[in-house]
Amino acid sequence: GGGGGGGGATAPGAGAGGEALTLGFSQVGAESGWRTANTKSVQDAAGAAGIELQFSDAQQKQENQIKAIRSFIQQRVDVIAFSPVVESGWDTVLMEAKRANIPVILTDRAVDSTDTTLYKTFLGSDFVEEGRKAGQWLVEDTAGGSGPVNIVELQGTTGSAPAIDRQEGFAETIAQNPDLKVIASQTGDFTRSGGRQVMEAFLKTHPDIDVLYAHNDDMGLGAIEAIEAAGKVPGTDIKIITVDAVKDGMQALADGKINYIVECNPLLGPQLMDLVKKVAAGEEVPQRVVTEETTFDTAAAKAALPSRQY
Amino acid sequence: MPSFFAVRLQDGRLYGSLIDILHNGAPLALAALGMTLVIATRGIDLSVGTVVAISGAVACTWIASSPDPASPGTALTGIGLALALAAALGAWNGFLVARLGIQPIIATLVLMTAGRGLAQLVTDGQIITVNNGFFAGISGSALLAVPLTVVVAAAVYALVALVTRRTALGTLVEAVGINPEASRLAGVRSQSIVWTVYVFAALCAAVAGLMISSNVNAADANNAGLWLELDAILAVVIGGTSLAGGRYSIAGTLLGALTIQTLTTTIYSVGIPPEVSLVFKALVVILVFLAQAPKVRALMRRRRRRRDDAPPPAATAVPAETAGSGR
Amino acid sequence: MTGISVAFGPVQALQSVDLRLHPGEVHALMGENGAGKSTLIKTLTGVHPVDAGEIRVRGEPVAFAGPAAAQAAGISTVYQEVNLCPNLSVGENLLLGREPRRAGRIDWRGVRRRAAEVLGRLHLDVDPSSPLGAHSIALQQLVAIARAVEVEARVLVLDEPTSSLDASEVAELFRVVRRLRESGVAILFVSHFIEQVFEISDRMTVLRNGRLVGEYATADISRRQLVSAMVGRELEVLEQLDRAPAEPAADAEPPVLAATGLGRRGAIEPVDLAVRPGEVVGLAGLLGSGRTELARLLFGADRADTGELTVGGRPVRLRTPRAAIDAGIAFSPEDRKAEGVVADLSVRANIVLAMQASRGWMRRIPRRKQDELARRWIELLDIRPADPDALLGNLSGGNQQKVLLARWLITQPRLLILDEPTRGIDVGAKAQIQALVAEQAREGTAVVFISAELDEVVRLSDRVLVLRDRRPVAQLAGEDVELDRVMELIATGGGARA
Amino acid sequence: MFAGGGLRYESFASGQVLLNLLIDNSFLVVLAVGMTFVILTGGIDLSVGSVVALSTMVAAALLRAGWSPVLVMLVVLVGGAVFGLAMGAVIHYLEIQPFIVTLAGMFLARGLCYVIDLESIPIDDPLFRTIAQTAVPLGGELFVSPSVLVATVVVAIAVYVLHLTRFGRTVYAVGGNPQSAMLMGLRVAQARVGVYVISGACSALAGLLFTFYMLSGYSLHAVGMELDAIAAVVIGGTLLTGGSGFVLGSVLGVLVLGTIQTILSFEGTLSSWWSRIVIGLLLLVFVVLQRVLARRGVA
Ligand SMILES: Nc1ncnc2c1ncn2[C@@H]1O[C@H](COP(=O)(O)OP(=O)(O)OP(=O)(O)O)[C@@H](O)[C@H]1O
Ligand SMILES: Nc1ncnc2c1ncn2[C@@H]1O[C@H](COP(=O)(O)OP(=O)(O)OP(=O)(O)O)[C@@H](O)[C@H]1O
Ligand SMILES: [Mg+2]
Ligand SMILES: [Mg+2]
Repeated sequence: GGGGGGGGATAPGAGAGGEALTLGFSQVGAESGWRTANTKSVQDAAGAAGIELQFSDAQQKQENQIKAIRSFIQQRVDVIAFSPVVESGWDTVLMEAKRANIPVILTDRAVDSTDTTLYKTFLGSDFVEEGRKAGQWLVEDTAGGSGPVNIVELQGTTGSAPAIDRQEGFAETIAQNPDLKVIASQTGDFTRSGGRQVMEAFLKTHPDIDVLYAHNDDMGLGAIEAIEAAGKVPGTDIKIITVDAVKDGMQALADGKINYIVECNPLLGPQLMDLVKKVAAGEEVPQRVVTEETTFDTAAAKAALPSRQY
Repeated sequence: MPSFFAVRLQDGRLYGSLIDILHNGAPLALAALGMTLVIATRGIDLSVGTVVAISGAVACTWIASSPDPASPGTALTGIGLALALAAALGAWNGFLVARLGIQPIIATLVLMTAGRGLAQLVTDGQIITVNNGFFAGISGSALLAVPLTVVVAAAVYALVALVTRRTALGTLVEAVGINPEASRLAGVRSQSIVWTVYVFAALCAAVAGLMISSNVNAADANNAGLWLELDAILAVVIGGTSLAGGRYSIAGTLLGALTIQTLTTTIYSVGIPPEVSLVFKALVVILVFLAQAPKVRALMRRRRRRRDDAPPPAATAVPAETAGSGR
Repeated sequence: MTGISVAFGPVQALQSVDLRLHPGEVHALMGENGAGKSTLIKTLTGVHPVDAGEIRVRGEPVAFAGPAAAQAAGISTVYQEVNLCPNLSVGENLLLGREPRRAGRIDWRGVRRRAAEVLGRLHLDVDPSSPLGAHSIALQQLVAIARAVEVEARVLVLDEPTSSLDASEVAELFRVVRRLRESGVAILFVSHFIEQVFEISDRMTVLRNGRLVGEYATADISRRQLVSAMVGRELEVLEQLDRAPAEPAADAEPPVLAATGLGRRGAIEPVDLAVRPGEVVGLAGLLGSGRTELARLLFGADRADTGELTVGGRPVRLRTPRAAIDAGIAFSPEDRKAEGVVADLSVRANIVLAMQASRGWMRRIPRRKQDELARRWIELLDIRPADPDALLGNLSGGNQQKVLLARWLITQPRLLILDEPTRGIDVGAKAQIQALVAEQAREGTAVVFISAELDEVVRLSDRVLVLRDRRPVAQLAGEDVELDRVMELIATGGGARA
Repeated sequence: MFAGGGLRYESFASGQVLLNLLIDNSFLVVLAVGMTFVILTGGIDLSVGSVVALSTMVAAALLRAGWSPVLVMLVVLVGGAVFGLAMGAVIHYLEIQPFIVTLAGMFLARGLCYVIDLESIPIDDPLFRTIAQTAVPLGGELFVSPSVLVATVVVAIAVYVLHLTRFGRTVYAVGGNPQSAMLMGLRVAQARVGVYVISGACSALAGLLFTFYMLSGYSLHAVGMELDAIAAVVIGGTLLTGGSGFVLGSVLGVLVLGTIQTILSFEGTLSSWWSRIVIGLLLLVFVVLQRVLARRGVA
């Protein structure tokens, strides 16, 4: 393996055969159900593939992630994978990894390094594309409709990559139809509470909301509570589009409270382990691997729900 | 044209922006109430936000994992568990501060850090959704058309006001905060008072946590109550209580909490873009404090004295100002 | 200073007061507790702004922005309560803000040398690098004086500098003051010790209730005239001063509190002491002789390393003040600012604090009862302003002391430990308090009485325990309790007991 | 604790791991130094984390706009100091509690980040990159980053100022008893405002070090870092009430926090929540340890 055995420093008690690969994985944190599912998928897949996993949680801090990667380098793991907290500022530490001959795989979020040799591949969703898919459904759904459509948007955490990209993709797509207008947009911090509180305020200041676009299911679910409290019927009076497709969201979709969900798949584990084995063996891998993702409407949700794991 | 001030009846419950402020402000008001007493003893409690998360996590996990997740009995047990655990956590803080003599900010930082992990451990990192009518009722039901959250918060305020007024607790808390050594020499059981206020603060936070998770019928261990401690401290200070301990004002804290919530709701309502909302919040906080600062008021008074001699108290100008910016 | 008026809200602390201070004189500022002496001084140095009036220094009108400006203009001040930084060393406190420097940085060796020099001038034997907070309030007071004397100022203001000092320190201080006077410094001096005032001052200004009564040359006025000028009427209580209210000790009764071998390492060596009901036991000794330490051990404020205590014949362990209070012991500490006053609470709340604490927070003393207690003791001790709602921190030093006494007297303790209860109290009130102590004793309370004023100790006590260098030296009882005898023991140690 | 780590993980106790502790925490050291000044006067500065973020943002944005890197550094440092000056002036002259003023400062600085740009801004200025990637050899295989040197100098200056200048002694006096300090005729205003200027400047400097570390500006950088700084100072033995404490203690506090992080990253099997719980517990261990030592010191 690429520079592996050099230090020979596998964690104590590894025991099982000298050839077990070690993967250092630095996770963003545990800030959402999506993220937890993502973590679990990675852990399970590593176990199944017989890869030893060094897991480190960065508590949403880039500096912690950099520290973790440095310590992976020191421990001379075979492959490093991480979900960057933020796009910028990875060059230094990635350079160190490169110097130590440890291949790096990005998951979930990209980095904006101009030097693409710093990492082997990027495995993850395309947030802009997710926004586009959400917008596309709305464009189609309202095609041939009469009069303006008032949209409110629940953004993710201000400044976070998914929030920026999902807003961008959505805005760019609905621009096709001049009737579609975002009349209010506010951050709900990706949380149910935030979604509920912001939606409550929207409902009071804008009596004529037709569509809600939420950057994740959780905010959408919170908003549903607010819509119901206001005496309106979610999914009917106000159409709801969200992103993620976690179990609770799918349930709401199946119940008709949400109209459309763009999937953002957290179960990257198996795909990641394949890539790990390949790069460790020195095989060529594509620069970009997009997660297999789909979209759901009510019927699809009903079908998918029983086998939904997260 | 909907008005910021319009209040109507909807499904037997008052409905309107003002009601939202009260309803959404109730958890903050409660957390700030506990914080007021802690601060009065020269302490500070950074763990309230974490306790919020723990109490929601414990209650929801209990309910969701019980064989009968929809029954009121399950909900009650869950609530009881959450409160009991919170009391224990408060006692833990009290132990570190009163017995071991660790500085409050760092003693409660321990729980602030570890507690969120504890909450995630309980929920296994998932958002636990519950479907329990009784539990949903904590925030969803109303008493005489007033949301239950508002009723509960008001009742706790009234109770604390009564207890601190009718018993000697208020005075003794202040004495401990103003001069701990003199209080000790006067025979005040400062240790048990300190324990009491930390336990009370944790209980308040737990109730706030139940409200927050009932509001969305889910427990979010990672985000529930995040940074709530800062808002609570801010509310206490807006209310005129000094962080140096000693004299405190319960009514002031209530006003402070409502001011903060009004500000938040206003930001959502008038459509201030998220990227400038923090700057806006900062400016309002600065303005509120400038208006309240005794120094500034003295200056204003001196200038005004020449013209007329009845300066309006600045504190009452606060809600008026924020309300005025709603349309 | 002419026509000075200062008001704190509704309280008119000073009204149109004049004060003239000449170079090379010691000028005494006299008045009862709360007359406005400290306020006048703080006005002079720019702590409080004046509402009306004018301050001139050498004919030039000035308005100091604060103590720093006053200091720069050559006015050096010792304020009433010790105002130093307990967290810093003695040496630093002496020189803070004017440390010797070399190449822009503080020359610590120079600081130590200079501090030792200044302390030496007042014949103080303390380690300049020890933290100030570890020392008794008396020593802190001396450090504050040393600090003020250290700058070669043109005006030296001393607000009750001698309140916790004993005779030898006072003598030392006066030596310094005389030397300064000779070199042309103007000295403003506040004290409630009439004798000291007559000993040192050249002229005096008398205030009453914030108003000027008059200016007198010390030589032209008798003690009696001075007191009536301060008080505003003839004062019979003065005559009572000479009456010794000593009651014969009832030897038969078991002691309220008995200590055998009570001691604490580094603070005080083992002491045997028994106090019987109705008995006043005085503790006599010099500054730092360990009186306060002993009192704190008796009250459980500090924990004893050795020895046993019995209360009413039963052995007890006093681990906390609370335990002592439950055993019927009360303790009024010497350092009232740090250990007694709860500044931001009202006079009423301060008076009932100890009583309330022992009842627990559940059983609040009814408001009516609180008012009644507060009113009665405000009247009895003549606390001014006679407003139970005033914040204690806003009262003058002497009045604060009275409130603290009231706090303990209303708990009707079996043993009352008073550490310097008359510190900073004016003549009239001092007599009142002495009478009160005597009366408490007559009613059966045991009293331990500490005062820097030996006179007072001797006059009040049935028995005197003399301490020296934190060791008990002797106990005197009955006829032996006599000023000369006590002084001799303090000075020589006697060698009688161990 | 460190020895324990060394026993448990083979490569833990190597010299470079120790140095990495410094490399990874140099910005926190600088922050803690500034915070020590503030806390010594009995104040507190909650804005430091946000000022760090703002500094990274301003630096990145100005570099993107083509400013010269040296000028950018100057602007950032002066900006931080001015920000601190404004807060200090409000605290002292308008007598508003430091907690609140700096909390408003925290909101303001973070808010300004968003106003500058929501997205992260990469830095590819050659000077910044060079500084970021330079390793200063210490002989053997050991090396440190330039940031460590900067932090060391800052600590040295702070020790000098606190112990050898009148300003420093006034800081202690004000913390011990502000009323007394005023009556003693000390320059209280200078000290009370000054510490916030220092803290502001230190935050900006820490922001620059952070920028070298990250080579990016981002509005969500350093969230909650003020708590780390305060914790470091308090673990280092400084009293929050003011008047007592040492800069070197704060440095030790930073190293304690860093060690906790390092232990965690070496224990690579902890789930996210167990990491948090372990951080809390280790924090507790250190705090209690410090408390016991302090008590023994007094007795
Ligand atoms: N900050 C303040 N706020 C309100 N009242 C005050 C304040 N300071 C002093 N006073 C009042 O002013 C009056 C004069 O007080 P001052 O301290 O000058 O008396 P004093 O003559 O020094 O008495 P003492 O001999 O007891 O020290 C008192 O009635 C006191 O209560
Ligand atoms: N922790 C300490 N470290 C150093 N010296 C101390 C400490 N505690 C007390 N002292 C010194 O011990 C001596 C005894 O103090 P104590 O207060 O009992 O004296 P005292 O007889 O009450 O005299 P006075 O109250 O008049 O100063 C004092 O000189 C004091 O400075
Ligand atoms: Mg006075
Ligand atoms: Mg004494």
